[in-house]
Amino acid sequence: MSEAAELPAWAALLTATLVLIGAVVTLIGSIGLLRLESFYERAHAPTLGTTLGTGCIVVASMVYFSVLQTRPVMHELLITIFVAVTTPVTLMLLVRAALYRDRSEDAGGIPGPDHS
Amino acid sequence: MSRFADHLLAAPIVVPLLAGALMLLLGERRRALKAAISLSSTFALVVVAIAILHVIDLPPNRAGSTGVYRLGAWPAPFAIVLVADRLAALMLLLTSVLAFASLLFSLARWHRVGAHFHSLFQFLLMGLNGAFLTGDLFNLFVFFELLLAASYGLALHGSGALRVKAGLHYIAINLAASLLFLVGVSLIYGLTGTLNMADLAIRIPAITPENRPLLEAGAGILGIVFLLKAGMWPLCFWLPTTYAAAAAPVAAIFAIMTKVGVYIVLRLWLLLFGVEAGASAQFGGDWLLFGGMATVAFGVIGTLASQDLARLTAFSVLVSSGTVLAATGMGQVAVTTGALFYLVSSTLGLGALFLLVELTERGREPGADVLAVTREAFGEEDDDEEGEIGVAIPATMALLGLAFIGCALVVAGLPPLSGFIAKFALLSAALNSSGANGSGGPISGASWALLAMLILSGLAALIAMVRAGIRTFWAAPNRTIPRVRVIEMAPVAILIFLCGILTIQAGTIMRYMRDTAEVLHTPRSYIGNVLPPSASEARGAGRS
Amino acid sequence: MSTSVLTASLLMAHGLLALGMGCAAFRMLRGPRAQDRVAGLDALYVNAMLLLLTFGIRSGRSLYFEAALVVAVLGFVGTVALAKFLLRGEVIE
Amino acid sequence: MPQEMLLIAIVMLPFVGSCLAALLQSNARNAETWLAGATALTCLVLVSTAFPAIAAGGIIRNKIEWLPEFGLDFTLRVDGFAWMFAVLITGIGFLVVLYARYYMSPTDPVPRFFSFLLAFMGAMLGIVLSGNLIQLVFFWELTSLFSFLLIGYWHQNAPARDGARMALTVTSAGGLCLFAGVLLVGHIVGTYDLDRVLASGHLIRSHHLYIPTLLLVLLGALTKSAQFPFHFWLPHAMAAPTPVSAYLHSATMVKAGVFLLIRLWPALGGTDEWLWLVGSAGLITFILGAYIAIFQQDLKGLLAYSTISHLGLITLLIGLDAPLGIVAAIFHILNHATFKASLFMAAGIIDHESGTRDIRRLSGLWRFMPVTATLAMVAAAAMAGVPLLNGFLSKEMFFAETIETHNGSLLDDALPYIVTLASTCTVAYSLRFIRDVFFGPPPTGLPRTPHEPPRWMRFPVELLVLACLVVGIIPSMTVGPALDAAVRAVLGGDTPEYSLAIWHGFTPELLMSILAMSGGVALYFALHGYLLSGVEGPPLLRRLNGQRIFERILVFLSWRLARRLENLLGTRRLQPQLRLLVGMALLAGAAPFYAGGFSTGRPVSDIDPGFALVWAVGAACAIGAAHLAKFHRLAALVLLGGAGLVACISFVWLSAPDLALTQLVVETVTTVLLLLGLRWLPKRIPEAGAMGWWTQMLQWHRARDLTLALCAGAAVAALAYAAMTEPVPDRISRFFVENAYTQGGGTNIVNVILVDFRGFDTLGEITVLGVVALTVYALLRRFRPAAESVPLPEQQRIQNAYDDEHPERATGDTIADAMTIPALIMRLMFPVIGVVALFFFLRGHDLPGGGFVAGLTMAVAFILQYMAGGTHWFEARLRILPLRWMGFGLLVAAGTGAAAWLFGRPFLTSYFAYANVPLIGPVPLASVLLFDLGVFSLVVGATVLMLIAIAHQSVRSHRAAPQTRGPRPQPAPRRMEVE
Amino acid sequence: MEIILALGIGTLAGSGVWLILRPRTFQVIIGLSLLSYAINLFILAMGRLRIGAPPVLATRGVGDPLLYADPLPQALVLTAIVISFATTALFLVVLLASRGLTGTDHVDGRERDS
Amino acid sequence: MTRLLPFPLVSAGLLVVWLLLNQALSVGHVLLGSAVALAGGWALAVLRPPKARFRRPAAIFRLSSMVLADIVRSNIAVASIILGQGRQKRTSGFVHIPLELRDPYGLLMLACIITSTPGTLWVDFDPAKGVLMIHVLDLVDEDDWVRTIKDRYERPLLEIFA
Ligand code: NA
Ligand code: NA
Repeated sequence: MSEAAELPAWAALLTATLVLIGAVVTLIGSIGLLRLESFYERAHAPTLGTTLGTGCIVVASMVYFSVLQTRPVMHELLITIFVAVTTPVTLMLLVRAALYRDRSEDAGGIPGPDHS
Repeated sequence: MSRFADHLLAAPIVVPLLAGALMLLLGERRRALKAAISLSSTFALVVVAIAILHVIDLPPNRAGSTGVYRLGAWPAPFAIVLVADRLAALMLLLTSVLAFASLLFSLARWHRVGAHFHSLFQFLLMGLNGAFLTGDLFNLFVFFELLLAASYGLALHGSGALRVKAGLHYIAINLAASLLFLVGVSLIYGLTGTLNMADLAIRIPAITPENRPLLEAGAGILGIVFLLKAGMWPLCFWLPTTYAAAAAPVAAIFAIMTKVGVYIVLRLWLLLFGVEAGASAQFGGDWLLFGGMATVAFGVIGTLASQDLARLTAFSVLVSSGTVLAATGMGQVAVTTGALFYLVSSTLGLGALFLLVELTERGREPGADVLAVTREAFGEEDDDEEGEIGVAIPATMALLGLAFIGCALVVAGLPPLSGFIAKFALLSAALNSSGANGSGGPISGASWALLAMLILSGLAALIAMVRAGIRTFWAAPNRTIPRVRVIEMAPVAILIFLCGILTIQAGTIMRYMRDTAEVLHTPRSYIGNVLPPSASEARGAGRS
Repeated sequence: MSTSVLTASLLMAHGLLALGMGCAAFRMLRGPRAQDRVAGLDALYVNAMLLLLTFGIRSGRSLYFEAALVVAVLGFVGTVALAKFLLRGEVIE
Repeated sequence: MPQEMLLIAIVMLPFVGSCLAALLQSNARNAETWLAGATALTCLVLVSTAFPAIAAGGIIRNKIEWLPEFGLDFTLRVDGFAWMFAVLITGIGFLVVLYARYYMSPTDPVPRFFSFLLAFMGAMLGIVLSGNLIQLVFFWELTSLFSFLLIGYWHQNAPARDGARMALTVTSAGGLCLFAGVLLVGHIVGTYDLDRVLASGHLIRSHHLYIPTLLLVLLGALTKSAQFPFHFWLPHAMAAPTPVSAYLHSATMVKAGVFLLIRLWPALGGTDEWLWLVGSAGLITFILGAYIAIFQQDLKGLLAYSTISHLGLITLLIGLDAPLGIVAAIFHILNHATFKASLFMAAGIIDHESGTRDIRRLSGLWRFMPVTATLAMVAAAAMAGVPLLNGFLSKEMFFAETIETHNGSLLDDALPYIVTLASTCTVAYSLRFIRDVFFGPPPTGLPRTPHEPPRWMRFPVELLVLACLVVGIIPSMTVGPALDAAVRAVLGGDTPEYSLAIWHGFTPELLMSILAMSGGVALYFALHGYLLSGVEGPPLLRRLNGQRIFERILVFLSWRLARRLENLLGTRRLQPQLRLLVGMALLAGAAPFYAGGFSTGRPVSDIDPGFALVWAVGAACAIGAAHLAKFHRLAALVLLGGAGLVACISFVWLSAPDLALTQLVVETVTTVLLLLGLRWLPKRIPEAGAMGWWTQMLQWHRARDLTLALCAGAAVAALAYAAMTEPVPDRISRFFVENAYTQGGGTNIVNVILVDFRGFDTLGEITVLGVVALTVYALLRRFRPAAESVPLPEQQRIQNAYDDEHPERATGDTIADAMTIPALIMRLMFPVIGVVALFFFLRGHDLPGGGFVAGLTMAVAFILQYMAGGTHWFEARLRILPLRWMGFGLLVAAGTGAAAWLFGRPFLTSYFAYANVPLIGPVPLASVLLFDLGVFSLVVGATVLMLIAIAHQSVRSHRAAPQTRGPRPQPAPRRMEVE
Repeated sequence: MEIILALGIGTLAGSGVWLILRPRTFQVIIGLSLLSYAINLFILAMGRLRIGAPPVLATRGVGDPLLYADPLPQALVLTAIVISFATTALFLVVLLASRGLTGTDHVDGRERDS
Repeated sequence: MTRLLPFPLVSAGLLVVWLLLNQALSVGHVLLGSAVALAGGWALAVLRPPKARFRRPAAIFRLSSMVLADIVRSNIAVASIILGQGRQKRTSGFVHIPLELRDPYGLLMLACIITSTPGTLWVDFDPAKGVLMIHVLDLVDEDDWVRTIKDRYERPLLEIFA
């Protein structure tokens, strides 16, 4: 926190805004996890955090550190890339697992494997 | 100490580490080579231990000689030091001798029964030696974990339902205890700011009264951990089952494991809470005394109640460690002297007995059926396990019987082996606080209790051993004579022979023990050697 | 002024993200199905990662980046294992 | 031979002979006899040569330093009393050896017998020649041991085993008491040296510990001598071969007890306590033994009770506490040894030649073995105290001594009548021994036809009977000098005048003898009919079986009670043990505050709401995990991950980025690990409707555990809070902060500590990891899954079944479809994660990271591929050989440390320098990097080994599935490739 | 902050202790894991709480101990983490073996008779 | 070339990752990074993943920006659904989309796009039939979704991955 004082106002405000937006979006996603009704609906919710939430905060971090260290700080980008690449894996597998579990238990509203 | 001798102190840890690591690179089938490496490493440890003992015991500065090895050449209270005083040197030698015997025994059969026996064995030795040598509280934790981890592996060596069931308890309890260890160590660090044992001894008297309960809580929790390892009642119930279930050579080397707990109690309690510890002096001494006695009582009950020889032996381990704990709790140099002698004697005797039990019970091994089931399931892996179990050597039963008598005598504390001398020394010291030339003054209640305890435990051990011995050797005329190999009898004979040597050379050995006890009870020389005054002035400075 | 705005917003972000963790934790606790719990854990990881990033901004040192990076790179492994377990009954076939 | 060496030779020779005897062939009866006989005879000769030196009251001593710190020296000391015993031991020992040559059957393994016998002889000599009380106890216990082995010689017989065990138990217990008593003597006197103890009688008797000391010593002596109430073991020891009985249970071992009483009489005797304790024990034993002996139907049983009785007599004499009593006691010891040994041998001959020892079956043997009969008659007469035989002389002395007034009590006055009555019994059983065996009609139905024994088997009996006669007729010329020397050695200046003549005139004691003699004859004939009726054991006391009482008590104490107590005081269950551990730790942690009070300092930092919220989540996860772990394992696992994540966040918050990093990676690996294990655990469904007291029991257990858990949590929290708020002490870590860069060459202080300042910890820690991996591997090679875990998991069966139902699909298509895209991504992540691992590895010394995190990250990369493609798929492409990684890692780490030796520096001394590489600039070259490489390599190897070892079980388990289910297409069984 | 951390550690420890006293092996292993989290934090706490002062030297030179959190407990925690990871793995395998050999996941290798 | 650099794009990516991680563009790091990238390529080659065939980098760029915009828009849409739930009726459901795309990397990209866009969820793809099943949070018209996916995402991907 000690070094935050050296930051120009625009950067501070930009960072603040981005961080807040990111946090709010992520929170909304989490609330979705809480409020949506079925598993398949709830599975959509965290995507808010992994996309816009992460994006905003990563950019905020990049802006903040770049200004602070007066050089381009880019490594936060890696986080976005890795999150974007790995989220599909977890979601695909998880939803598929849910699908198979529901099918084997004949839960209602789940299209069977032979649907075409 | 010479430079060569200086580096000698690291050898008990580095040698088994290198041997164990090297054997990881060798394939499963190269057992002969592994056995050779393991045996040479263990033999080297015996030699090293003798050398260290020799250096420590060298005149003229006999009583106060302590070897200090500053790892990484960093100054003492900050980084880790290895400290070899008389007690550590003694334990090193005891460990290596017992290890050599166990290893030799295992070469007949046991080392083929599971994977990586030799590596595990070497790592166990590394852990044991490290625990004996280290002068740092947290490093002690690490070596404790190492020796425990290796002991888990060895306790499970050979698998089977019995071992696994016992191992599960053993591991669960020790894992919980390890966590307590961490609580204790970190609490002590948080209050004193140091981990070095000698430094702690300096800082503890200066702790403020507000902090003292916290420090004592930390020390108490640590104490619980060590007493658990030492097998103090009521924290000892895991021990008989685990030891009885373990493979013979493993159980034999385990005979030293409770002694690690006892060793740490001797080392730390006398160093940190000796007479010079200020307000905390003698903290917990009564607990040691009464806990030790309760342990002996429970051990005695267990020996009497045991149906099989292995369990009986395991309970005798409790009696042994309870005796040393109680004797330590009396806090007198002469009693500690006797306790040290007793420790060595009973460890050798119990080690021999554990080996022997397996030989005598060989005809009717209870785990055999379990092994058979496993073999059926995964046949091709254990094909050569049975192999050449042995040619029956002539007069096997007579030799086994003789060895059994020897072990029983050591364990029960009867003449002519060292058990008697040990009990005599303990009792003589307890009754006459300064050797035999006591003035006939009053005898403390603790001494009476110790007297009663040793006499009764000896009697109980005798009754139990006789019962078991008769059942094993006399009452079964038609039993098949176990097929025993010379390589299995030899270690037993060596250990019993050593007990005989202890008896004959009692004078010389007891002198060493007395010097050891004196150094333990007046740790100033230990502290002075680890933290020489010149170095403590230059504390801020790094290595030269 | 701008500094205090930033500070306040970071503190607020901590709070919001922690609340988000709370929501995720609720899902982990309540289920009802195993997949809900796993999804909750995954969301918890994402929230935690963002929390670590904002903490890095707040501290002004980039020493905390690696922790966030580890969540990004390896956080999914646990979830994958859990999902695989649900899907197949074992993690490695 | 110098006299000092002489003593050592006397004690050592039997032991040497014992070792040699053990080495001979098992059928070498003659060689054994020669060896043992020569040993005994040599000892006898050596002992004899010492007589001139001790005859005049001299003492030969030899002291070898043994344990000077504790006042134990190996001291051999012979005076007249010890000399007499030594002669007895060696002389009768020689005769017994000779006798045993003919007694033992050719099928008996004789080396054992003679070896033990000689060792016993040595131990016995050790007792009598000890000049140090501890040393005496040392040999005392040895005699118990060897007598045990000798009694149990025919251990195939249950009575031999039981008799041996009982003898050992009783005498060893007594020996231990003696040990304690001797220790107390040492405590009082300040030495264990016999001479100084004997000279300190006054000091001992006036000491406040006199009574316990006396009691303990007496317990030792009376058990050994089979005195009431410890007499019961002796008859059962008759299961031993007869030579053993003749030697141990008449001449030597049982005499050790009375030896000790007489030996210590100057130090302990002369008090009322002595008189009452020793005297009454002796008196009761004397009467009881004599009474029971009459009713024995076994020859050896009769002799055994007779021995008990005679030892009681001797004890009574000692207990009378008068010098003349001691004289009589010593004399009777000598006499009893001669006639009782010969009687035992005679009984052995009868047994040997006729095949039975049952008095009821024996009869009229005079006709078949007149010489033996004559010898036995003379010996029995000596036992009965017939004049002209040695027994008469000492009995006269005894009677005379009972008439003397000692303390004037009622008992003292009644004593002459009582002993006369007892002597009547003695005469009666002696007569019975003669008449029922040798006279009367010829025996019928004996196992063998009796005849005289071999010449040399009878020889010892002849010699001993001759001694009885000679001593009985010309006592002063034969045993006079020896007895005198013995008496003087004990009594010293107090030696009274005594006369060894046969005829002292018409004295009261003569009257007593006549009364006893005639009464005995009358008693015998009165009881004759009753005795022939064949009932074993004495009337009145038949139900009172000492042995059975002893066995009952022993079994109760040492078995039933012990087992009950073990169950009460111990447990074999895990939960109580953990409960105890937690409870004890709580106690140890809380007790100091009870005394010192609980106080805390002031918190240093303000509460951050974000942190509080995060911890609310953490706490919820922890409690949730605790709640769900029984029935919802996966949920518990997920919640555990949540709690771990909160811990990671705390690490970050509290300035520990390295910890957060490590914990995060460990989290991941642990999750995979536990999931791998979950497959092998049984399904657990909440059981409905457990009820009744069992439920309540459960409730009570749960309430108790909950209390314990709450207390533990509160205690840990309180300790943590109190310690955190205390002022910071001067910490050794100051040194690390100051020197991390200047001397350690790194800016990440934690890493410098790990690889340099405290690299030794790290070395140990990675070894732990390696060891655990090895254990896991070894254990899993023997892994046997539970039956219901063996088949494929339900999910796979359903999915495979679906594939099988559809002709266009191949088995496994479902999962292949599901995994196509995720697996591709996971594959692509492989090099990426590797790069991240390398990144962590290289920067660790300066920034968060290091070998451990790197290694774990790398391991995760491997595991991810296993998850993506399965075991077969991955191992077809890449073999990791984790054991190599581990071995390499450990060797590199240890080798880096050991390399410092080459430069004469201590183990693990680090080195670093910058190398200037063109284009790139200075590149740090640090030995710690190499060390860290070792860490990295080991961590990769160990982690992968553990995970793969578990994963392999899925592949392995199928082939272990019961074959009865019919063939199934299975992957070929393959060993785990890790080497 | 101290109070929050202390309560957090207490909750973890309490939950862990509750679990290790349960009869099922899986409960015990989860309990041990929770306990080890608690203990790791406890060790860290013994170095006192510092926020925003990671022990990474900001300048290459002699470090000022006042500027940095105590690095030693962190090093200890790292060692403890590794060891508890290892032992967790070991315990898992032993409980699996026990389950396989005894047929139950009860910690005593057999169901208690009721 | 393929032996040395079996996956040039992956290796290039790894180099970028390395440089980003180290936040350095020094010669040393470029050299080290290149070595790392090469080794990474070989490591990947060991696992034998399918070979990728890329064309038309411009299309990639266009697709990316479109996806980014979609993601932001969907974020807002889903956020409003979450916050506004209860006030309006909304149905969610599964949609089946027949695909022509078969290239694994193309499918991979599509999966990433669909999962990364809030409101749509990749559920199942049957390679034999070529039918993709997705889950849609706010399902108004099934055919509308089929069209959107095919037009907006599948076609560009078909261009990129032949
Ligand atoms: Na099919
Ligand atoms: Na999506």
